Amino acid sequence: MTTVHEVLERSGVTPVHIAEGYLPVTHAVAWSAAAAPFIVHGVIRLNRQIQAAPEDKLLLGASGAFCFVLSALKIPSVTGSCSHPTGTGLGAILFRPPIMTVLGTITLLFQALLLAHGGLTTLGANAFSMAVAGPWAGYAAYLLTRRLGLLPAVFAGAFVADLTTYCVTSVQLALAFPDAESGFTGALAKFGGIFAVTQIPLAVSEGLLTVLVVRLLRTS
Amino acid sequence: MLAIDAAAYRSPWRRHHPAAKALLAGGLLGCALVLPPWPGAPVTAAITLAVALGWARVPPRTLLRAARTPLGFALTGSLTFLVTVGPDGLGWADGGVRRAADVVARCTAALLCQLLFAGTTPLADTLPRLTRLGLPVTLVEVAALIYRMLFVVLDTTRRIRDAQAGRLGTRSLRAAWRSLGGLGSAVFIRSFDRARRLEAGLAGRGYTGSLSVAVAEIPLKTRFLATAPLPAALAILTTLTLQSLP
Amino acid sequence: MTAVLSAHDVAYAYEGADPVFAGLSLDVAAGRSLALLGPNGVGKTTLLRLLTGGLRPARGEIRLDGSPVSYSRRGLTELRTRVQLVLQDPDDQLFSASVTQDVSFGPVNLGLPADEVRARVVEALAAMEITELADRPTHLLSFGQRKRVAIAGALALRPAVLVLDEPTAGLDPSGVEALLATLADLQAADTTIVASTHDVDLAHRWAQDAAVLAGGRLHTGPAAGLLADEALLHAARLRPAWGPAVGRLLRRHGILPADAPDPRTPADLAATGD
Amino acid sequence: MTAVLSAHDVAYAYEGADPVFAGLSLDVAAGRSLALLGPNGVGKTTLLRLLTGGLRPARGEIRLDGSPVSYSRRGLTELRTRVQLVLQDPDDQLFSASVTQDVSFGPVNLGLPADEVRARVVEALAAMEITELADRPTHLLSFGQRKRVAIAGALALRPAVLVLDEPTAGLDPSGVEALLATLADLQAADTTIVASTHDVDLAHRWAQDAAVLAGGRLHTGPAAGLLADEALLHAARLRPAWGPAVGRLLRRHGILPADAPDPRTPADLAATGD
Repeated sequence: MTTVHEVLERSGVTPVHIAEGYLPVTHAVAWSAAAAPFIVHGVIRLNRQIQAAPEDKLLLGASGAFCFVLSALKIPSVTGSCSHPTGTGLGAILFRPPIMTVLGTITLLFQALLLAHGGLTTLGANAFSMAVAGPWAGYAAYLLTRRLGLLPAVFAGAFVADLTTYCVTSVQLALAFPDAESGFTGALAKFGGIFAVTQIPLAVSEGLLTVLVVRLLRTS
Repeated sequence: MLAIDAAAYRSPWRRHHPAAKALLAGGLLGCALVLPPWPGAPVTAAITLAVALGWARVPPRTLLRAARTPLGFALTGSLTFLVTVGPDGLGWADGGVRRAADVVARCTAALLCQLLFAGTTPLADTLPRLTRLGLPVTLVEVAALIYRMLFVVLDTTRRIRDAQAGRLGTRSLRAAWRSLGGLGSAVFIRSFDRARRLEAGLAGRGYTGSLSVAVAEIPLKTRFLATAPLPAALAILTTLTLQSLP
Repeated sequence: MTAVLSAHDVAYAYEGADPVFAGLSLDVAAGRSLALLGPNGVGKTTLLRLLTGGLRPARGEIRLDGSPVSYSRRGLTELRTRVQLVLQDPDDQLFSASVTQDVSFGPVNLGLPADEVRARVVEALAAMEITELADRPTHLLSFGQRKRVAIAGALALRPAVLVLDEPTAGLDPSGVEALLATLADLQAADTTIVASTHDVDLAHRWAQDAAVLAGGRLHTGPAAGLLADEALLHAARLRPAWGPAVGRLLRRHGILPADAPDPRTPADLAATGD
Repeated sequence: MTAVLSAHDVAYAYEGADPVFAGLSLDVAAGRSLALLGPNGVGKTTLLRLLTGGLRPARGEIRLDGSPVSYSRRGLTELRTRVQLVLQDPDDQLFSASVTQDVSFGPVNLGLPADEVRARVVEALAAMEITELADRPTHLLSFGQRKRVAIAGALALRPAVLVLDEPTAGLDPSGVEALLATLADLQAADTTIVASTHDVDLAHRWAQDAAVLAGGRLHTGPAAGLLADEALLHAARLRPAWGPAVGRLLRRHGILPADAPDPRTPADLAATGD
């Protein structure tokens, strides 16, 4: 018997998803509403792709499983701490953002139910940062830098996707918990300090890892 | 194997309909989110914990281990409430402790409700029923495939990582990076190979595009369904009573 | 002898590769057990996939009850309800996290009514003696259990011919014993069984008929005779079985009567010659 | 007898599960070949992972050359340069695009200079007799070839002890013969070899020492004696081997002299008793 605990659930990893119950109800609802159109769009695209090629259903299943496992890996950061990659940049480059939105949302649902990483009422908020904003921003960065060569563009895509995800998370938290004195801006500075700034080395790490993976995939 | 997942299949509540369990846990989750955090959150948390450990027999160790990461998030995130950013820089926030305590309490209660549902309701029972909520069939089928395949892929990942460690792949930071890149690409290739092989395997079983299966009926037991809203009602009543005390 | 399934002068080549074989013929006799032997890479799996409609021959034809198989959707459905293939790795065939749901896939896909589907699932799980696994998740089963679920998924279509690719690979001795007993029960209930293997001992012990794939040609015959032919086995890069070698030695020394069958397992020797 | 590697009263339990075993001891004698036998699920792989530092025992200790293994980075490096594990599925061990790159993984991680790394790769490929595969991409190799590359990857660290989990699984008879010949060569060059299997015939034929895992306990001894103990094999849910059964029968009938060893393969019988 093997246990997946050996891969997952090591303590000492920066918590990443907004936990169940952390956001006020109104915010949870609002972010779900914000993520919904993107998810619906993704599902329509998914449906169309599977109708055209039924065998893609199995490929998408494998892709989703890969995304889940990727986000469970631990990457060492330059600062010595550890984090999970978001995997959204690589996913967006490989499968395009709308499909990645769907796979990312399913991954988040499974993380909530199988690992208690992230919640059900906060699924919308987490999906918006990790399955919508991250993939689209990363994909845009990838397209903009594509003429610099594949690997630099892959780095840019993964770096921007990772960083965007955490910046959006900071915005979500700052909107929910404005600073007593300086309101949203002050709160953003605080959450940004905790999540986004420590995240820059980790975003670099994710960018580097993604480049390594893509380079190996190209040669094999 | 994932601890919460494994616990859900062994749960004494396995025979109850997922919808009834969703009603029970969802009611409590509503209490955790909507009731005033003091005393609402501790009351909801206590009742949920009692239901989870006493009635649904969720293993305490599994519950505790699973709660660690999200609680870590809640605690670090709430540290920011203790300080305030004003015109003259950082300062201690008035009522910051209270605000942080509110959020951590609400979060803890909500987390327990989530774990109560997850620890008693296997995804294999839930996923195929999601189409009845109006979710598209393809989406549900893809989700079910991901659920099946992620265990296969996780197992592969574990074995590749072991093999890398055995050949000194974690000896230095350089080696760790080399290993991680190899792991990512190997797992990617293996996942897609899995998909291709499963496609061939299913073709032999007559797959032409639909993955329809027969979902075993789980009867909605009236007694359990009737008791399902009670914990939430108890949470509301207790909270209101405690609040009305002078 | 009635051939329920046969390959007639079949050739196949994978895209961009040399032909796996250029013209093979094989008759699978109804109600019997057939072992397909050969070393790795010789095309055993390819032949099984041709026989079960997973691949389409480049030349020649596959015949079901004497009629050529049509590769229309309808023809393939007909073939697959009569002939089912079980792959070596159960994870290549199990797509659902629930055992019951997975086994129900074939019957549901066939459009059977719900209660018939339920009955088929119950029957298939019972035949594989895994009724107690019905509610267990696939990912918490052992390899041997997953193998049984994969076979149950094939049996739920009530095939006339069950084709198994290396069915004992990865099973331990008690798993092999249990599987052989189950296959014997299925055969007693009129299912024809075809299994590939490179274990001559196993084939000698289990099969009534044998087919040895060597040098692009297929040698067929009753297992007892064919598998005692050491020259053929040598040509096929297979290791001779103990049973025939021991039987020959014992007969030469008069310990076994001249017309006695070869021993099939070491346990058969305990009572020998007393 | 010097134990190069040993487990002393070792216990292990996976997260959230019952203990796999509660206190096992095993000595691996330097320069010898040891077969670890037991049915599936009994903990053979777990024991091998404990012996090679992949898992850390919950109780008891693993000793290398008589000293307890330290689980510091340094201690693990020492263990892993002396003891290497080869997994059952080579695909779990091949994660680079080309054979050379893959085999160099260990030496590169050890921080060896480039020409030393090259020399190690050449040596390991030669030992596995796959020098001609050096520049081939791993995914175009056959299963047997991938298995050899995986073993070469372990040999490139020049281990004193080579531990193989089910090394013959998936290999056909000629693949098994070739692997056994290679293992014999390695042993002749002073490598200690440990292999797990559930094939008693194979263990009887190949190993000098045996360890049978049954009911959470380990029974150890010279292979010839231990593997003739049918009661033990039965308790371990293993199938008795042909060799000892045939030997016993032939000695009883005076065809083999009383002190002759049991036959190891059916080919051994051809010359017997003439």
